[in-house]
Amino acid sequence: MALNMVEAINLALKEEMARDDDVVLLGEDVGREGGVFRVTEGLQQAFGAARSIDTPLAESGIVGCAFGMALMSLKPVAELQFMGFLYPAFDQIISHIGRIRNRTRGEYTAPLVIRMPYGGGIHAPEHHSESTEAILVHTPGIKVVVPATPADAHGLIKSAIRDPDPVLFLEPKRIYRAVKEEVESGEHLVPIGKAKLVREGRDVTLIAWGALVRDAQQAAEQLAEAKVEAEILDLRTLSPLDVEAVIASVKKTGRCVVAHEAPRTCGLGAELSALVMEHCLLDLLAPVERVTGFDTVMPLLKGEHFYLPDARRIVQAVRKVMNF
Amino acid sequence: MALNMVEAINLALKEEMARDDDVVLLGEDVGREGGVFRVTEGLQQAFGAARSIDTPLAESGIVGCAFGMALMSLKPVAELQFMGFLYPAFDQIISHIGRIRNRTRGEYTAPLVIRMPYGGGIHAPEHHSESTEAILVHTPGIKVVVPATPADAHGLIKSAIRDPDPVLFLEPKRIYRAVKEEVESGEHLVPIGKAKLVREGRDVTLIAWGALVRDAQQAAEQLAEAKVEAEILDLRTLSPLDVEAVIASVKKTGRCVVAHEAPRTCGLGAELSALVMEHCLLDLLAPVERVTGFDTVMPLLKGEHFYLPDARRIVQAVRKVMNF
Amino acid sequence: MNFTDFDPLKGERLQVLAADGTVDRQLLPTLDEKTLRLIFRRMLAARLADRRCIALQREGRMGTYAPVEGQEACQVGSVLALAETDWIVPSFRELAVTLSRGVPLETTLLYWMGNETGSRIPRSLKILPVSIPVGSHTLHAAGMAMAISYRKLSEAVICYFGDGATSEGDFHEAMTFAGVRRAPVIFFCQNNAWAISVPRKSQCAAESLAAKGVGYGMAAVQIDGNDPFAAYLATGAALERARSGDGPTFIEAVTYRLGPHTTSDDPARYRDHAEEEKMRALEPLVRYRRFLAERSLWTEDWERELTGELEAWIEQQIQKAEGQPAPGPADGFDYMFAELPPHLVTQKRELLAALEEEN
Amino acid sequence: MNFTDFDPLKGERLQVLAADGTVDRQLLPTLDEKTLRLIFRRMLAARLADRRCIALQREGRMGTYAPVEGQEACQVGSVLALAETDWIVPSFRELAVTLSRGVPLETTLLYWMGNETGSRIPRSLKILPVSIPVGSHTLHAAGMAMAISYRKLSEAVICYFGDGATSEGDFHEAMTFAGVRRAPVIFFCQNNAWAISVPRKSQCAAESLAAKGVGYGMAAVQIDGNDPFAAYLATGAALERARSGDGPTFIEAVTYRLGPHTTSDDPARYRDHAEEEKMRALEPLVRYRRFLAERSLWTEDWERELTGELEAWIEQQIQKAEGQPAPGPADGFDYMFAELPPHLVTQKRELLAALEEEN
Ligand SMILES: Cc1ncc(C[n+]2csc(CCOP(=O)(O)OP(=O)(O)O)c2C)c(N)n1
Ligand SMILES: Cc1ncc(C[n+]2csc(CCOP(=O)(O)OP(=O)(O)O)c2C)c(N)n1
Ligand SMILES: [Mg+2]
Ligand SMILES: [Mg+2]
Repeated sequence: MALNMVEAINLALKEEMARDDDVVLLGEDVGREGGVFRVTEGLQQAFGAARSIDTPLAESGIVGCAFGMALMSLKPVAELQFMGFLYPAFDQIISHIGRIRNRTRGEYTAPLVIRMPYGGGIHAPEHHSESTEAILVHTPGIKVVVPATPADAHGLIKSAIRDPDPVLFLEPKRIYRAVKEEVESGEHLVPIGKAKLVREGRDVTLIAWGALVRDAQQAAEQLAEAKVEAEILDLRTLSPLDVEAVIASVKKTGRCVVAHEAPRTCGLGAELSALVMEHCLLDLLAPVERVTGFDTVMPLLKGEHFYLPDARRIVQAVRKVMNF
Repeated sequence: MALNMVEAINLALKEEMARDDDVVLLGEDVGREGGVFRVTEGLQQAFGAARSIDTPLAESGIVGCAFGMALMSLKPVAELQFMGFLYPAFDQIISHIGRIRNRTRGEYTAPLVIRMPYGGGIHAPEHHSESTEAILVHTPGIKVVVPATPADAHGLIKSAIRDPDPVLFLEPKRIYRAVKEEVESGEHLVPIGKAKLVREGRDVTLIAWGALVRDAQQAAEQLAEAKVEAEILDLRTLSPLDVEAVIASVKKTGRCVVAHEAPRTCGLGAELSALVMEHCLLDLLAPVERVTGFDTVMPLLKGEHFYLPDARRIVQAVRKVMNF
Repeated sequence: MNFTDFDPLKGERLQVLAADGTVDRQLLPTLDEKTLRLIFRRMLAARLADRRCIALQREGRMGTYAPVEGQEACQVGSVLALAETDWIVPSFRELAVTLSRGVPLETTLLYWMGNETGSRIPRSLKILPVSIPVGSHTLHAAGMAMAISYRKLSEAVICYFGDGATSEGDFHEAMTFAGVRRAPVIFFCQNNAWAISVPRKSQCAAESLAAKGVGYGMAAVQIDGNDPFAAYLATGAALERARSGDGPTFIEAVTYRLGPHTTSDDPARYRDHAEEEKMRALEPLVRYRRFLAERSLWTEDWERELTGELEAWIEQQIQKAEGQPAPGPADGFDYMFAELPPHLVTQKRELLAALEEEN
Repeated sequence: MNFTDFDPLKGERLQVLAADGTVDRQLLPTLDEKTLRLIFRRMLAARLADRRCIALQREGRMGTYAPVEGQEACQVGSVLALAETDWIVPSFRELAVTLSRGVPLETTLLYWMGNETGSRIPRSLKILPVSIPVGSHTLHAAGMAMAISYRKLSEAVICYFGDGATSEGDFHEAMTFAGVRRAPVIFFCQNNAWAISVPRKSQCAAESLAAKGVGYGMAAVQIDGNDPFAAYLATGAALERARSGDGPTFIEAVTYRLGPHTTSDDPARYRDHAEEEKMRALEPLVRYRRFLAERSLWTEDWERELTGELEAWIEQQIQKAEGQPAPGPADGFDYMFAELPPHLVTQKRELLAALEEEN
């Protein structure tokens, strides 16, 4: 089937709910409405209101209750309406969800998924465009996954639901409906923790995830015209990082550009940059370049284009590392 | 006066409250009790219950109300009892406090301070020992300050209170009472945004803040015996970073070790490492080493010593960069 | 108006103006004709501007917008009771509030058009900009009221939010803090029956939201939210409490969102058109027109004239807003701190250089 | 026991056993002598173990500890009403709860001694470990109860927390979710008059915390928290509601923390000794002793014997706890995920190597 990312996640949720009665959806407007982005469309109709729960408007409540359900061995899939509304739930994530297996020495676990649309580029209102994945990556005990294509979204959310540990699943809403792609239904699982080599190249490694993978691809095409062959890694999992894949690529190319929408300082780009230096210093032909959002408030829609990294800025960064 | 850090902050608060009626304290147990660490001791008695407010037990409430007070041009100094209880208030910080000046184009500002004890090493209960400064440093629109000595604590909190922008003031509780130091009372201000060169050396730059500055000093002494001269930078302000001071030192020494208690991945060490590479790649004789907490849950007291970086681990890291 | 006369725990609700335009003469506040007409004018202005906003969004001239249609009465009525020195803390659906307070329509348009200038509302107007994170701003109102107490001023604060917002932890903490501190704040809940697709009853199991008041030791009342007089009276009584040191009040105004949640929303997905039809019969303008007509304060001609006048003003405000320059690349940096820190100096320089190069 | 007979909004409070040891015969539950004595035994066990914990902390053999003295009655009474299949979600001051549920004292000691094994309580005991972040665990209880509903089981969940916890947003959201979902959960608030140094009245302006129930559409009752029978009855009635699909119940047990907040706390800084003296006269063991003696179920000799037996058991549990190996360096890594991810493999290896080198 050719599906866009919304449809692909919807299909995966449907398949997992059919496969396993313990999978229960909850969140604001996920039930009757099918989610403001329609990711859970039709699932309440198909599986009943007890399995696709329209909750009160309270994010800590959604995540804290999902945790309680997970303690009872359900596999809740909670939706936060936008990443900008993750923060009221952050305490439950950092103080409980990420800790329970360790603190009880495995007696209790939290096999849950928290989904949320994230990122900019759709001219959304204030607070609806931010990317704060680094905060989650800094949080011990959780996994953080970001798909960049419909097929990966399908295979990754299924893996996330089946994962015995908590997974934060960030959906790049800019590309929710950007492309359709052939998606294998059924037992098509994409492993968590493995980056994807999207494009091979010898000159520079571009690391991206989510919506920016497409920008990296555009950049690579432009660069190819100038005879610069970029290799692209789509991280897919941000925590735990596929450090091996990063090292292998940078050791080959000797140059690295990381792109993310989040603010620069203490973003995931910093971690990747540090890792690259730690493992590949002697292979490096130039410092790792970070193409990121600024350390400012994300502008409202009229200023969004100043803020968001794009192919142009990636190309610029590549030029810089090529000419170091 | 020779004061420890608790006394130094207490003195500074007292002086600022005497100087400016708009300075109001609020938090759990800050009033009658004077705070669980006694940092606000005697201030309710001196200035009245309206200026040192015992709030209900609710962190988002404390910070959200402090923000409301700041909007009315008061200068609230809110206390969070431990950094482990910062998270319920994080939404107010990232969604409102860090944004208000920008989103209103300067019409409204948030001249407030949020103080909290942080870090490990005092055998405190679960959730009482974490260091998540990187999350704050990643948050646009706020400043993050950490003193490492009583005199700096005094001068920095005064600057924080007078700062026209919001300041998160992290107090390394391990050294709250560790040393007494001569503290100048009165108009003794330590500038925000400036690191302190604690020790000069030619071989390696040690970057630390808070309690670990002392461990860095111990390490430097041990290293000196082995004829390795370490330079120590106490960052003092974590956001905005004193990048200039970092670059100047690493350009001189060619080697750098960063130490922090927080988990390694996406910690502030990563940012410093990335910055150093960006600015000093050609001066670097070895990759920047990070001496950090692990990407695990902070252990309870019996395992704390496995987790916390110390002089021994710093020395080890220096050996590594010296022998790269 | 006496709060004890309308006990939410007994299911009582304050209503002055019924849907059929009749009034409870005992309760009717004494307002002069000019004011009675002003109420209509303000409600109509909001209604017309609101519909124009939706159209602008459809035409791609504005971003997502949250319409107010159906909720004009409680917004206009409550603001009418305020003094100019009282502070207003709105949520995101308060077009009738901001217009009543005197915020230029141009400014509000700019906000929804995605220009930060739309949140730069002069301090002197004593109204905060839109707050998107649901419920979070109730704490700001509580804190502002605490500052007012601290300064021993006679101002008060009114905070607007929806039924859904009452589920958020921040709302609870705001009510708790305000209650304990006896802060001069009015929590004005517009229960418009829906929080996007979630009906009021799925938000909370209590019979009424006003029932929450007792749990915070706070006066609370449920009012007909489509009745501007009820809002005016309840707000006035709450202000009296605030100014005399009796602390906060919770007002639940039962109203209805006649339009979509925002311009991105399709209510047909979650509610019957029949419900909307039923609620339309109860909406504020219809009943208020009847009330005015009964007093010979309304004619079709007058409304036509007024409409023309307001529409011209709206167009002019739209033109002004569309004539405003978009925020420039430097703006995002220059307002981050009182003084631009070095890393932002660098980032700003890089952006400006890159844009230069591009052109 | 009927909740409507004890309306918190009328200031009513359920009490069966008065401070002088007399009982309300109409309300007294029919419990056999063994059970009546068991209640005493459990309260005494908690009292003795609690005091021993304080001593251990003073001797440096334990970390910070939160004493339960004064609150034994409502803990023992409520657990007595539970079935073994009901889940318990404690806060951090529930020694009498954990002992009553059968959690080995050794385990609880290990927790406060700073050993993670102390939170590894077998799932079969159906009690979660300590939760430190105040109020946050009320949501877990709500979610667990939602899971029980989903699975159509007849289990219920009881969640313990303090008066201070009711100010947290999470408490509000837990009450809201449980109310709307009609989840089989009992919110058991031990109002022990203080949250560290903050008195109950500074926490919330409501007359009683139980008054909050109505705002969530939830049955709520205030009980004498130093009366085990009141706790037993209220919990039993709440369980009945839970099991018959009537949803959650809020119980406010009015009790008193006789000791310090934790071993780090000095109550003399914030409350008069006279208050403590006054409250000591109302404490549970004194009155329960009188009650038993009245029925010839208590003698000094019996208590002396019981005390000896319990003290021996406590010493043995301490020895067992102190005999447990401290957590090793690998433990912190091995339980982070079902499968150790590569970066933790590296970090673990580095730590183990460094420790090796050290020795
Ligand atoms: C914290 C938070 N969560 C979710 C959202 C997304 N959202 C925006 S409005 C809304 C519903 C609000 O309902 P209500 O409080 O009743 O106000 P109304 O929209 O009806 O005026 C939601 C879920 C948000 N803006 N903030
Ligand atoms: C979220 C959070 N904030 C602050 C604290 C610090 N703290 C621990 S116990 C406590 C007081 C709790 O009072 P209450 O809920 O009445 O329970 P009690 O201690 O009286 O049993 C505080 C402030 C905490 N553990 N968690
Ligand atoms: Mg609503
Ligand atoms: Mg208490």
